[in-house]
Amino acid sequence: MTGNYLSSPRGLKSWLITVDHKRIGLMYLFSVLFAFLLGGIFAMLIRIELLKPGHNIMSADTYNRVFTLHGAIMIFLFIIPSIPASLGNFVLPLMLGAKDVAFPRLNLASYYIYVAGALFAIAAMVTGAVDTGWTFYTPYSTTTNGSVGLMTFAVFVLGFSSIFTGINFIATIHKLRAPGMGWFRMPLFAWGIYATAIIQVLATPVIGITLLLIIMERVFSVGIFNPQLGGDPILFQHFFWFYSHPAVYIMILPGMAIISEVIPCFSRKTIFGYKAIAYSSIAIAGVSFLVWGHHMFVSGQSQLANAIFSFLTFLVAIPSGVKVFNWIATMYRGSISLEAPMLYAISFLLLFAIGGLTGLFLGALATDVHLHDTYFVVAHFHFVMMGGTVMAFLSGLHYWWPKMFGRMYSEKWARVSAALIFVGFNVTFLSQFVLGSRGMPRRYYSYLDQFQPLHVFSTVGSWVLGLGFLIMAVYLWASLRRPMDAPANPWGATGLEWQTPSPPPEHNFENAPSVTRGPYDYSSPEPTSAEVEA
Amino acid sequence: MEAHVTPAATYAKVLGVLLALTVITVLAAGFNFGSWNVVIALGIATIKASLVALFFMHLRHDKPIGAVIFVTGAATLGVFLMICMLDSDARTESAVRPATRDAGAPALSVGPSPSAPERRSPESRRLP
Amino acid sequence: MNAWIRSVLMPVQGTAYAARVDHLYLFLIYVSAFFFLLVAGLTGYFVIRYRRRGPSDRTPNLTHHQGLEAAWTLIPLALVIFIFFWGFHSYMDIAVSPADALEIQVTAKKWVWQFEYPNGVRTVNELHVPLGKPVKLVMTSEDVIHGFFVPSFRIKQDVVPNTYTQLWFEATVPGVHQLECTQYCGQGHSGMLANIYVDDEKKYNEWLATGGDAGKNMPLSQFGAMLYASRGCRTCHSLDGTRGQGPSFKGIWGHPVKLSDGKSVMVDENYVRESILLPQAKIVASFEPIMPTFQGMLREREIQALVEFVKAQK
Amino acid sequence: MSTAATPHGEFLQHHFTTAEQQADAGKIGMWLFLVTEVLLFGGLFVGFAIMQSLHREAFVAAHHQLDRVLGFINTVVLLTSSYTMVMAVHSARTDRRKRVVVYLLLTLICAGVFLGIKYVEYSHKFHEGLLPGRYYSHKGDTVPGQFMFFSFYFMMTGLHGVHILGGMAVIAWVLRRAARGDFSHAYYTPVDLVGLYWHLVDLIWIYLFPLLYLIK
Repeated sequence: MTGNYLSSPRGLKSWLITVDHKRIGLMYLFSVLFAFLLGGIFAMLIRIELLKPGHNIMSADTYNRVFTLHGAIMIFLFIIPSIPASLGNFVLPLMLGAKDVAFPRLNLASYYIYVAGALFAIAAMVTGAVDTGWTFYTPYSTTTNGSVGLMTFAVFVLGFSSIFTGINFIATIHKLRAPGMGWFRMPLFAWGIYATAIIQVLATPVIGITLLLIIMERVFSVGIFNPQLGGDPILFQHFFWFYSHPAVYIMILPGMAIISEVIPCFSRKTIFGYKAIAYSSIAIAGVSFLVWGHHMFVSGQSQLANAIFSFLTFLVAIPSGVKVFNWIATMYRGSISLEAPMLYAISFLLLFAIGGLTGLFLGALATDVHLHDTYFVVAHFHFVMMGGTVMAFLSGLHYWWPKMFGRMYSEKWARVSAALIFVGFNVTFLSQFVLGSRGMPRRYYSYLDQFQPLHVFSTVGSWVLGLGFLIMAVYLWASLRRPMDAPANPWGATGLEWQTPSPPPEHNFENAPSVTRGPYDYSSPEPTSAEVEA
Repeated sequence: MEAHVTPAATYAKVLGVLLALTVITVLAAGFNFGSWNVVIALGIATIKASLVALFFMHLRHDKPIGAVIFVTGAATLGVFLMICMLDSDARTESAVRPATRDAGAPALSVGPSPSAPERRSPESRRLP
Repeated sequence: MNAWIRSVLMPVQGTAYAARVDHLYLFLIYVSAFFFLLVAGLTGYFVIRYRRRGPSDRTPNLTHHQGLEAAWTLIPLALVIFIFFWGFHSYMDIAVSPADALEIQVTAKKWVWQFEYPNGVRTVNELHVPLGKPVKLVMTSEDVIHGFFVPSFRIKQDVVPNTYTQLWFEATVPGVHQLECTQYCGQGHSGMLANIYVDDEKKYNEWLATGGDAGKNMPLSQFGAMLYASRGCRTCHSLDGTRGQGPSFKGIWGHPVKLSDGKSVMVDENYVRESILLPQAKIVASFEPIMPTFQGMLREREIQALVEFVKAQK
Repeated sequence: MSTAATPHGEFLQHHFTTAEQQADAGKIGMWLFLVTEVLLFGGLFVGFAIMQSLHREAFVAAHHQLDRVLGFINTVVLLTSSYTMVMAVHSARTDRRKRVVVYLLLTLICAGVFLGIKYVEYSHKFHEGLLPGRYYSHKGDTVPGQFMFFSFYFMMTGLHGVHILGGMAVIAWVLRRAARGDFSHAYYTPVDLVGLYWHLVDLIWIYLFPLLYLIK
């Protein structure tokens, strides 16, 4: 056996110019984790400032910048690239039995464009920052001071990174599946990534042009979004949400994709309703383009559009519900063990259920009018994004960690941290549903005294949450200092990525695999979906 | 690699049709067809675009995946355009807009303006 | 049970419409509770009942079940369509205002609410409405987008520059209700609050006839303190020396302040008065010229009261 | 795995098995990229459509400032360049290597002419004070709001012009490779993909021309 991908070829330069999807995946992983840390620090600062009404640790002006940076960093630098570009990059070609993605150099370009975008964002941060909120609503964003131009340009650049990843994955899934792997023998992770990539390709260019228009508006006063010049600020919201609503599915679909891998593995049972889960991913991608107007129910959008968008919004609940029921049915009569990946998967199920169900309140017109722009929306969004995507990301991270680094982590500490994160998360955000229902608007620097007890509750929750992540950082770091002892297939999983050593060799497989059976063949005597040809 | 190689003469014919359609669209712009003006201009443009896509971009004889991707993209744009138009029309029909201040060169101050026109003097607030 | 849930989760029902919204809200609470318990219950039960007993566990090869899958697709579909119609139906109640509604003009700007009544009375950050009468608000903004939100009425509408948006309600609970800005609008966003006073018609008419001169019988400094809180001064000018969007009032009286053009000016009656009416005339160094003018919105006695109030901030 | 089994295996990357697989992947990638271009321009088209419906008279009045003849000539030039581009691809497929070079060169020249005419148009507009947004200083407007037409005119033709420039760069790149003799019926993916991109740039102009120059 030749060396693994981590050690050969050697040297920093070999990493910087690598076109190996595994290495690019790792570089993405560490970059998004750094972004997560940065966004997380801003989140903690927000919660501390909100401990009591009025000035605590920062001025209103600083607060506005901090919550904007929290949102922009978490969304554009962390959660959009998190699963697809890091875990997806690493795992997808392995799962398909391919040697690499279709366009390895484009993949590397995507990473460096991400880095460039991040540098622009940091430049925006240090040159006056941005106080618009991550939504950049006009005319506020076109009239306020600060580095709005630089920040929007950063997001524009990051969009290209996302588009290139999407193009790469679609071409890879179409053309590089191992011999014998038909569309319906693909792991569901690949289906989820495929649906995600469709949205990345179709929606991202629109945010690109929207942000360019903001820059144009600031530099030239072109007028399109400026009400004083005959433009239409509500049109900006259409432009923005045409991308940003599908974008939340760019964030959640890969999470769902991970859950579809982890639950069968730790239940040691065939996935229930494979085709339903696969098609529901595509259905979500399709419907996601038709519901953006539910962000605009009180914006002054026409009532006709409100009615249409409300109806279409409810349709998107169905494929999500189908997935949840299928995952639960997969556990029925399984052989369930609760290692860290499965703990996070179960956290995902419970928290995503709450996130999804509270979406019903926001889809229905009458209740949305009351709850719009309140903490209820903040809580709903965090349940779906953090309770959903981040839990799934952590599940996938723990699931594939041995594959990526060839080392196991401390299972005991992983469980402690999973428990702390679950409890801390609920304390932080369940209270915000109540705050929102009672009329606490979002993006408030200060608030009425009556809301204080729940804010204190929420802030204390954020400390528990932070402690959970701190523990995770420690035991994951510690695992990297251990000898490489992870077996090729520590969880007894099917799927081609487990048929190669941990960590995999430079070109993924010693021998090109071919597939003769469906995925998730856990019910057969031999837990393997593929035979490796000699 | 693809079985079908389009003869060079076909490309020349397509170019001829494209040029002819360009002349037609300019000529048509000389007449006023009322609300049909836009439909005619964009209709001709769409015919031209289809010719370019089908022949020059080989969608007619290539594997269908390219066409599927392209049509999906165009349809997405169509949805975007239609819903934005629908909402814009519905809003402008129902709403009365305050006078647009877009005469000539754009006014640039958008922030809170110190010279906000006064609607009433303080005295007039008191009723008899 | 219902009343208890409502009292924990929702503010007072200040309109009949609020009660209708709360019906749907409660229904959704029950639906959510049901499905959440279903998901959590099944997950918990399966995790315990089917826990791994050993490496040789065998599991059945259950791949799909058409009846089950149809059920969990179609039943939720029917349910969400039902919810859509319910939400839409209730929403139509506030979509169109009654023809006989009392019309009040609302102008939002950073970071105050201005109201103008049919007889020309104008108020800042306080809206007076009669009890049990439909009130229609015609709203526009002078700068960025703001959001008009009254939690106890369950109504909300963005206020957009260069466009009139509308909103109507019929208050059924007398007393003070909170109005909040819900569309992020900058530094003073969280201070852009106002009170809505719901009074019976007689009291409302009396108030309207006197032009809302509430401080008529108050001593000047006390009246000034009230205006400081109600007219939005508080949003930007602190009393304890904290730097806000505008200079703090603490200890400025009788001292010179440095202006942005390098000159300085003595804080006296004339300077404070000028700063209220022509705020752009003299800007204190290191502050932005962002204060809106109050010309035409304050009575002479109100200005005097505010001057007295500033004078009192040692 | 051996790459020597196919002719021109030197262009087959290690992670593909056959040249056809590589070419197909390239095409899928290119079409996806073109779709992103369609939606990027699409945003401007949607903005134009809505602003035009809100300020119809201003837009009609403003568009009279454009020179239809120059617009027409540019359309002809661009359509012709599309033809020469497709002939370059055709020549590569039929192994006429010299012609590939000639047709690519012709395409490049057409692109240059297009930009030259655009330069004439732009400098005329600048001279008249028909500049985007706040720099608009044209005298004698009859309808208020005409500046917004020119905001869109410059954004749309400007973005399109940037794409022409990008197209010229990649055409020059395949031209160099064609001159080196890289392309044949077995391997012509780069010419093919650059061709697809160039036709898309043409296709966008096909819509821009009537929308900007001929609206009523």
